[in-house]
Amino acid sequence: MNAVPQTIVPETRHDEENALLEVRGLRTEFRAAGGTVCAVNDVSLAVRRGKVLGVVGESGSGKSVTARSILRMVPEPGRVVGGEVLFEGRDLLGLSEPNMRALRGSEIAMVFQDPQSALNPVLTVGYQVAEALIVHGVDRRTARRRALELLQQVGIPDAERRIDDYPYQFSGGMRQRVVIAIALAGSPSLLIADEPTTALDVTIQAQILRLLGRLRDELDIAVLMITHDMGVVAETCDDVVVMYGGRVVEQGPAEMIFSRQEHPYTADLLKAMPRMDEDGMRRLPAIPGAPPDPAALPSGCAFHPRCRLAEDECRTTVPELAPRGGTGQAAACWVTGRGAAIPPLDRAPADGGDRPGPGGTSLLSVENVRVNVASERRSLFGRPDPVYAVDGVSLSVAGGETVGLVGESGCGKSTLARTIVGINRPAEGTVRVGPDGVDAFTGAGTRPLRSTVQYVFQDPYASLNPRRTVRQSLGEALEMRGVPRGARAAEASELMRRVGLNEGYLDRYPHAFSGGQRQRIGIARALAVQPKVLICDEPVSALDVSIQAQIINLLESLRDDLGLGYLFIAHDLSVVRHLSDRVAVMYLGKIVETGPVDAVYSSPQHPYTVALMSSSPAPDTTARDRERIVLTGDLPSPKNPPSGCRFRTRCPIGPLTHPERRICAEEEPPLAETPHGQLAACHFASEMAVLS
Amino acid sequence: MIRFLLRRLPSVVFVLLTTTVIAFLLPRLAPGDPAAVAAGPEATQQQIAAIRAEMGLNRPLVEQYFDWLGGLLTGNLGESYQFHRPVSELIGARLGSTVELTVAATLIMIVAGVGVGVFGGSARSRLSRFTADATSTGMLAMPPFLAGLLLVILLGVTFRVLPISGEVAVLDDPVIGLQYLVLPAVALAVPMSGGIAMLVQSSMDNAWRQDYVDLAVAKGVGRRRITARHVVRNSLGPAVVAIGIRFGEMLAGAVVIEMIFARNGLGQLAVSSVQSADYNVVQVIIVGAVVIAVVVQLLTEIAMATLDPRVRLGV
Amino acid sequence: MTTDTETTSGAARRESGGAVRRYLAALRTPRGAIGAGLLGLLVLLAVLAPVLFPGGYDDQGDNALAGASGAHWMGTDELGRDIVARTIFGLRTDLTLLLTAVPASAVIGTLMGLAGVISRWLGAGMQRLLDVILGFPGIVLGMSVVLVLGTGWSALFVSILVIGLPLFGRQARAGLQVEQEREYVLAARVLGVRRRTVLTRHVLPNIVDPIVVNAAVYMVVAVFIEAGLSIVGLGIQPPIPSLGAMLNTGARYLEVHPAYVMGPGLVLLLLTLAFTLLSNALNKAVLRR
Amino acid sequence: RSAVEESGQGGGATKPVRGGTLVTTVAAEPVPGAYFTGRPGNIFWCRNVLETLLILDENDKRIPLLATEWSLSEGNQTFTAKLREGVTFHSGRPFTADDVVFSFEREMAGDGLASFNGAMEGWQVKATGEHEVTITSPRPLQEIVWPILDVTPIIDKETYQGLDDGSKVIGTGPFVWSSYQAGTELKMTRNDSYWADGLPYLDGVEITVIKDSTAELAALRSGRVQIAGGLSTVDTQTITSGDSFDLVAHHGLLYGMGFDVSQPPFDKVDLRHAVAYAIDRDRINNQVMGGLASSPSLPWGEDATGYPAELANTYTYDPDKARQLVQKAGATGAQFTIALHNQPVPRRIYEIIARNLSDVGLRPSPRELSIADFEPLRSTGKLGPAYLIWSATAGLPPALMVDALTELRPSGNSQNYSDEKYARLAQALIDSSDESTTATRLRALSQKVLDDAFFVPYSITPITNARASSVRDVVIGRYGRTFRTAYLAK
Ligand SMILES: Nc1ncnc2c1ncn2[C@@H]1O[C@H](COP(=O)(O)OP(=O)(O)OP(=O)(O)O)[C@@H](O)[C@H]1O
Ligand SMILES: Nc1ncnc2c1ncn2[C@@H]1O[C@H](COP(=O)(O)OP(=O)(O)OP(=O)(O)O)[C@@H](O)[C@H]1O
Ligand SMILES: [Mg+2]
Ligand SMILES: [Mg+2]
Repeated sequence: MNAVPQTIVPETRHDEENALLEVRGLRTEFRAAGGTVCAVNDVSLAVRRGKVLGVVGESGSGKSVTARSILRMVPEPGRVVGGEVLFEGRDLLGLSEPNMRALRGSEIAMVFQDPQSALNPVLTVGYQVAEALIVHGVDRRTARRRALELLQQVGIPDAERRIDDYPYQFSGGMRQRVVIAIALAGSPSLLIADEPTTALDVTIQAQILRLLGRLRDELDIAVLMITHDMGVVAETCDDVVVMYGGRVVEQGPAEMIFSRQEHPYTADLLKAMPRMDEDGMRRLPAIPGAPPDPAALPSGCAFHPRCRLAEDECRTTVPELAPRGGTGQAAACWVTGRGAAIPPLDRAPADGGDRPGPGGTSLLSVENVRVNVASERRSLFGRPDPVYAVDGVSLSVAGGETVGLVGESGCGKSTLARTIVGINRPAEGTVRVGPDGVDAFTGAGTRPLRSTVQYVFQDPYASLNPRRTVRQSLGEALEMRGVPRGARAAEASELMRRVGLNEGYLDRYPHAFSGGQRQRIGIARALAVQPKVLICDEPVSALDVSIQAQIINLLESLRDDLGLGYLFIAHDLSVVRHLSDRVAVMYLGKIVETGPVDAVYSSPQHPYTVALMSSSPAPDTTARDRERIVLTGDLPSPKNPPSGCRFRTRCPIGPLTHPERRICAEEEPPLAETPHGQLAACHFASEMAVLS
Repeated sequence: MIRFLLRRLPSVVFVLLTTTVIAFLLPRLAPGDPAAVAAGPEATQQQIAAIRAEMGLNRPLVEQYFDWLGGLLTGNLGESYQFHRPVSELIGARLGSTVELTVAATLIMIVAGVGVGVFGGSARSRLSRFTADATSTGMLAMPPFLAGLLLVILLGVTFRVLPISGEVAVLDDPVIGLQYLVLPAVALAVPMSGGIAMLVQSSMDNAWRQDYVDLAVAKGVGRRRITARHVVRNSLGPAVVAIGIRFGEMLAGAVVIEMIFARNGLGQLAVSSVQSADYNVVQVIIVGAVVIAVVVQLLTEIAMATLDPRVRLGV
Repeated sequence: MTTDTETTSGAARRESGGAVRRYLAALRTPRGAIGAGLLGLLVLLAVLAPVLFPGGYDDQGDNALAGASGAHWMGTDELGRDIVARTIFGLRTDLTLLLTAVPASAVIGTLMGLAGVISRWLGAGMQRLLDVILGFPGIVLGMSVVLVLGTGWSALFVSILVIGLPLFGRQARAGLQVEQEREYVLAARVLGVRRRTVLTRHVLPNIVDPIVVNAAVYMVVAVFIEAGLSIVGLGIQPPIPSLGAMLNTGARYLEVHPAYVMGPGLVLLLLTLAFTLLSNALNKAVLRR
Repeated sequence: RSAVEESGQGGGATKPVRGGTLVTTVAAEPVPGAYFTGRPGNIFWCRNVLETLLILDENDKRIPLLATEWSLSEGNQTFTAKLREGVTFHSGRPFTADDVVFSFEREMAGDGLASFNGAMEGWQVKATGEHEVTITSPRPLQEIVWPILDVTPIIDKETYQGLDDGSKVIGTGPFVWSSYQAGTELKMTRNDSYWADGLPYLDGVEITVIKDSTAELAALRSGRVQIAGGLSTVDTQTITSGDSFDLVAHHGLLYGMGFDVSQPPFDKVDLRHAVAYAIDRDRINNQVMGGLASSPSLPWGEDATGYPAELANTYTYDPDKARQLVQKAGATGAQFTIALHNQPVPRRIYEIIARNLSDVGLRPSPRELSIADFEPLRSTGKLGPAYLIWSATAGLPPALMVDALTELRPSGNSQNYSDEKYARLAQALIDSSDESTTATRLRALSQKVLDDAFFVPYSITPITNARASSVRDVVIGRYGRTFRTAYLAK
C-alpha cells in the first residue's frame, strides 16, 4: 500500500470555534493472530455544539469502533494507534484513566444499539440510572430522585411505579428510553448514539428519534449519531460523515450531501435505496460487489472495485479527503476531485420492458387462518390459554404476483409464513395451494404444498447448515424434486448461475460466503424444487443497503423470468412498495388494510398504515419537516389482545383522542372496501384521507 | 415463588416416587435372598422361612411396597439386619457427623471456589489469570480421596499439626471439633471448588463481554464497581446452580472421605451396609440421599430466583 | 445480473465446516496440546504395558513392600509385585473401562435424549427417568449397582454408564430443541425432507459437538467413580489392578511405603488432568466459536 | 488448644493404679446379639460385661470366675461346678445356679448365634444346689467342656432378649454396658458392686469402631486410643516396632480352602491334592500374616491332645508335583470360581493362591461376596467349586472342631462331602474318653482328612493386637479380653 498522505481536517470548516469534539487522524487497529486489521484509518470529524453529526456507512465500515475510540472503550485486542480526540480542547487520548472515567457519563455519554442487552438484567432500572450519578459523586437519595425525574423526562409512563422494575419487564422501546435516561444522567454535553434505533420498529424508532430531537433542543446536547440508514440521517442530522472501509469518504452539511454527492459511493448508495414514493417499474441501481473486509482492504481507494468511475489512480493511491465547493462539504475521490461530475445513473427498466402482469389464478390462498403459539406443554393446571399470534388472516397470491406483508415486529408475520409452509399448524382455517386449491394440511396436500410453496429465510447466516457444502444443500433440494443423482450437478450449476453466483463455489461451505451470497444460495435452494410461490420472510432486512438492492433485483428478475408469485414479508415500507403488486398491513395478528400497492400508498385508509408510513424515515432532507404521526406505546401482547379494534390502544383517531368513540372498544371493525379500492378494517376509515 | 414451587412439584414428586420404587426393588433384584441375609449366617432353612414370613416377603410385591412406603412416610424405617437396631436410630447417630462434614466442605467450596473464580474473572494480568486457571484446573482434577491421602501424609504424618482420624462433634467442643473437621472438609471441597471456580470465572469472562458492561463503562463506572455490581452479580447464578448440583456429589464424596479419615458418618454406614447386604439401611440411605439432593436442587432454584429476577417472576 | 465479489466477514470465518478440523484446533491451544500429549502418553503406556512389563501385573516375589530400587522403581507391593508395572496395568484397566463405558453412556444417553423424536410421551418419560438418575449422588448409585451385580468390572461399567446418562441425555435433548428450530432445519422440512433424514443429516451432526465435550468432562468423573468405589472396597476384583484398587490397598501402607499410594495417585492425577485440560480446550474451541 | 497434643500420653509405672478410662478401637462393629460365639467386634466388651464360669487365657490356663471349683466324673461324662456366692447381676439380682441352667439351655437352643450347640446335644444341665450345677452328657467331656464353658457367658434371664439389639445388656462382669450406638461406639463404666473387692481398677472402657486399618493406626499413634483390634498385621508390626506399643498375639484363626466335591472339577481327589501342593504357604505367611503364622496341612492346633505332628507337613509347596497331579486329573486349563469374603486379607490370600493355581495350569477367577451373602451359601453348600474361609475355631479340641467347623462336619458340610468312614472316624474321636485313645483316633482321622483333602488348611495365624505399653494386666480370652484387673500405668 502506498504511504498514506497525512490527511488533515479540511481547512474550510465552518464554525471551527464551535466544535465540541474534534477527531483528527484517528487510527484504531485490531491485532490478531491473523494479522492487523485497521478498522479505523485516519478518520477526522467534528461535532458542533448542540448539533447532530450523523456517521453513516455499511456494516464493518468502522463506525462503532470510531465511537468507542472517542471514549477509549475499544475492545481487546483493539488499540488506538494514532490521532487526536479533542474534547473542548483537551486530548482525550492523553488523559489518565481516572480522569477519563470521570469524563465518561458526565461529559460524554453513550447510547448503544441493542436495548435488549445493554441493561443489566439483574438490577432495577432505577438503580442503573442512579448508578450513573452515584459514580460521579452524587449521594444515593439524590441520585434516586434524579433517576425518577430522568425516567419521566425520557417518557417512561408511570415512572414512580416502574422505577423498581427490572429491564425484562420493559419493552424494547422503553428500554432504549432507559438507556437514554442513563446517558442523560450526568447532563453531558455530547451524546454518542451508536445505531440507537436499528433494533427497533419504525414506529418505535420514530418515538426515539423524536425524543432525541426534543432532548437536543431542550438540553442543547450535541449528538454523534451513528447509523446505516440514510433516512435517519436525513431526518435528524445537521452534518454527515460517510464512512467506507474504515475511512471517511465524504462529509459535509446534511442538506448539501443529500442534494449533491461528491463521492460516487454516497451517490450510488442513495440511489440504491428503494423509495416509498416511487413505484417499482424499474430495477434498483445496485452497487455491485460487497463492502470490503477490513482485514483485506483493496489498495488505493477502497471503493474502487465497486466504483463505476474508477481509474488507474484509484487503484493505487488513497485519495485525500478534500474540500469541495466551499460549503463545508469534502470528499475523498480522485475523479470528482478533478471536477468531474458523477453521471446520473439511469435506472435500467425491467428486463424486456414492462413485466408481464400477474397471472390470474391464485396459487396460494390462505383462508381465515388462526395460529396458536402457546406452548403445548401441559402444566399441572391443564393446558395454557391459547395465544393467537395470527388471528383470522386471509390472503392469496397468484403466479407472477408479489404480495407485500408489512407490520411491526411481533405482529405475526413470520408465524403466518411458517404456517403456510407447514412448520406451524393452524388452529383454524385452511391453506390451499396450486391451481386446484388443494388443502395443504390434508395427506394429499403435502406434496403439492412442497412443490408449490418454498421459503426464503431472513437470516442468511442461520438458514444454511454450516456443515454442508453448497452442493449438498442444493442437492438435498433437488433430490426432493426427484432429480436423478446424475443430473443434479448440472442442475446445481444452473441454479448457481441463475442466482448470480459462480458455479465454482459449489463445493464450499457457507462460512466462505458473505451475507448477500448466502442469501442467494438460500434462494437457489428454494428454487431447486421449481416452486410456484416463494415466501420471503424479510429476506433483505439483515443485509446492507447495497447488497439489499442486489437481492431485490434478483428476486424481481426471477419473478419475471419464472412467473413466480411472492409473499414478501418486510417491515421496510419502501422495499415493499418497490416490489409489490398488492400489499397487506398486519397488526397484532390481523390484517388491517390490504389492496393494490398504489392505492394503499397513495391514500392509506387505516390509521395504522398512515402511522407506519409517516414513521418511515425518507432519505431526503427536504421531507424533514413533513407532518408526522408518531404512535404512542407499544404493540400489545397477543396473549390478551384489546377488545374491539385491536389498534384502539394506540390509535390517533380512536378513543385515545376521541373518548366518545366507544364503538372501537366494543366492536371489531370488519375489512371493508374503501372508495380507493382497498380493504381497511377501521370504523372511521374515511377520516385518514384528511390526515395524510 | 409459590407458583414457581408448584410448577416444580410434579416432577419432584415423580423423581422421589421412582426413587422409592428403585430402592424398594433393589434387594429383590439382588442375587441374595433378603430373608437369608436377615437371618444371619448361622440360620437354618426353617429360621429363614420364618423370617421370610415375618418380613412379609411372601405377600404381593405391590402390597409390600406400599407397606414399606407407608413406613418411610411415618418414620418407621425398619430395622438393620446387621445391628438389629432401628434404621432411624443408626442414621440419627451418624447424621451429625456427615452434616458437619458436608456443611464445612460446602462452606469451603463456596469460599474457595467463588474466591478463586472471582479472582480469575476479575484479574487482568496474564500471570494472575494463569494462576487462577492453573489453580482451578488442578483442583478440578484432584479427586477428593487423593487430596485426602495427600493431606494425611503431609499434615498428619509428616508435619503433625492436625488430627487425621476420628472426630469430635463440633457442637460438643468447637475448638477441638473444628480441628478434626478441617482436613476431611478440605479434601472433600477441593475438586468441587475447582469446578465452581472454573464456572464462575468463565461466566465472569462472559459477563465482561456483555453490552451492559460497556454501558456501565460509558457511565463512568470504575472497574472495581463493575466487577462487584455487574459482573459478579450476573455470574453467581450459574455458580449457585453448580453448587446445588455438586451437593449430591458432595454426599458421594463424603463416603470416601469418611473412610479415609475414620469418621463414623452416613457414608461409612452406607459402605458397610452394602458390604453386608443390609438392605433396609441401604434403601433408606438411597431414598434419603435423593431426597436431600432434590431438596438442595429446589433450594438452589430458589436461590437462583432471588439472584435473578427473571427466574423469580417466572419469565 | 451481478456477481458478488468474494469476501467473507470475520464473524463468518470463525464458524467453520469440517468437524475434524475444529477438534484439531482444540489441540493447538496450550491446554489442548498438553492434555492430548499427556493422554497420548498414558494411552501409549497402557497399550505397551505387556511389552514394557513382560512379567505382567501379577509377578509375585518374595520381596514384599520393598522400597525403590533399580529393579523396582517405586518398590514392590505387599505381594512383592512391581508397583510401576501394576500402576501401568491399572491404568490400562481404567482406560479400558473409561473408553468403553463413557462412549456407551454417551451413545445411550444421547439416544434417550433424542427419544422425544419418536413420541413426545417417550421423550418426556425418558427425561423423567434421567431426572431420577440425576437425583442419585454418583457413588450411591454405584453402590446400588454393586448391590445388584456384586463387585467387579461389570458393576463399575454399569455404574459409569448409568451415572453419565443424564449428562448426555439432557444435553442431547437441549441440543435437539435448539437444532430443531434452526432455520436450516426448517428449510429442510419445508423442502419436504423426511424427518429421519433431517435428524441424521442436519440435527445430529450439530449435537455431536457438545456431546463430545461432555464425554471428555465425564471421563474425569468416571475416573472418580472407579477410584471412589474401589477405595471403599467395591471396585474391581483382584488380582487385576486398577488405579483405584491400588489406592485402596496402598492406603493401608501409607506409612511404611508411601510410594505405593504416590505411584497410582500420580498416574490418576495425570489422567484426570489430561481429561480436564482436554475438555477445557475442546469446550473453548468447539462450543464457544 | 490442639487436638493433637491433647491426646498425648505419659510414660510407665508398675503398680496397679485406680481410675482412668481405657479407650479401644476395633475394625468390626460390636454385635451384642452374638453372645454365645466369637465376633471380632466383641473382643473388648463381651467378657467385661458378660462373665463366664471360667475363662481360658491365651495359654489355655483355666481362670475361675463365676465357678470357684469343678470336677469331672463317671468316665468323664459328668461335670460338676461350685458357683461363687455373693455375685449380683448389674440389675442387682443375685446370681444363682438357675441362671447357669438358663444360660446353657438358651445356648443349646441355638440362641445368641451359638456355634457349639451341636457338640452339646443330649446334655443335661441341672442345678444341684443353690450354688452348684451338674452337667451330664452322653459323650465324654474332658476335651470339649472347657472351650464350651469359655464360650458360655451367664446371661440374665429377665433381660436376655435385650441382648439381640444391644438395648439391654446385663451380666455380672466388672463393667456395666452404659451407652451404645450401633456400629460406631460403645461405652462401659465400672461395676461398683463387682464381686471381687477393689476391682476393676479402671473407671470405664470405651470402644470406637474404626474400619480402616490406617486410620486405626493413626488413632493409636495419636494416643487417642490405647488398644486396637483388627489392625492389619503389617500395621501392627509397624507400630509395635517402636517402644510405646506391644504386639499381643493370641489364639488363632484358621485359614483354609474348601471344595465342592460333588461337582467337577473338584470331584477328583487328585486335583484337590494338586491344590494342596500348589499353595505357597510360606508366601502367605510372609506376605499376609507377617510371618507369625504356622503353615500346617491339618486343621487342628498343635497343642491338641495327641496331635499327629508327623502328618503336619504332608503338603508343602511343590508346584511340579501339583502340575503332574493336575494333568493326572485331566484338569489342565480348568476354569472355576473361588468364592471369598470381600475383605482385605482374604483378597490378598486369594491373589497368592490364584497365582499359585495358574502357575500349575488352572484358571481360577474370584467371586467376592459380602459376609452376609457368603455365610448362607456356605451353610447350604452353594459356594461353588472352591472357596476360601477363615475361622476362629483354630486351637479348639479336634473333637469339638469336627462339629463346630462346618467344613469338618461329617454331614451337612459346605463341601457336600459325605463319606461313611470319615463319619465313623469322627464319631470315634468324639467318643474317646482318654488321652491315648484320643491320640490314635485323631491320627486316623487326620490321615483321612489329608487323603480326601476336601478341606485344605494353609494357615493358622494368631490374632494380633497392638496395645499401648501403659495398659497392663489384661486377661486375654478367646472370645474377649477382660479388663477386670487391667490398669493404665501412669
Ligand atoms: N473486537 C474486535 N476484534 C477484532 N476486530 C474487530 C473487533 N471489533 C471490530 N473489529 C473490526 O473492525 C471493523 C469495523 O467494525 P465496526 O463495529 O466499527 O463496524 P460498524 O461500522 O459499526 O458496522 P455495523 O454496522 O455492523 O455495526 C470490523 O469489520 C472488524 O473487522
Ligand atoms: N413459539 C412461540 N411461542 C410463544 N410465542 C410465540 C411463538 N412464536 C411466536 N410467538 C409470538 O407470536 C407473536 C408473533 O411472532 P412473529 O415471529 O410471527 O412476529 P413477526 O411479525 O414475524 O415479527 P418480526 O418482525 O420480529 O420477525 C409474537 O408476539 C411472538 O412473541
Ligand atoms: Mg456498529
Ligand atoms: Mg419475523
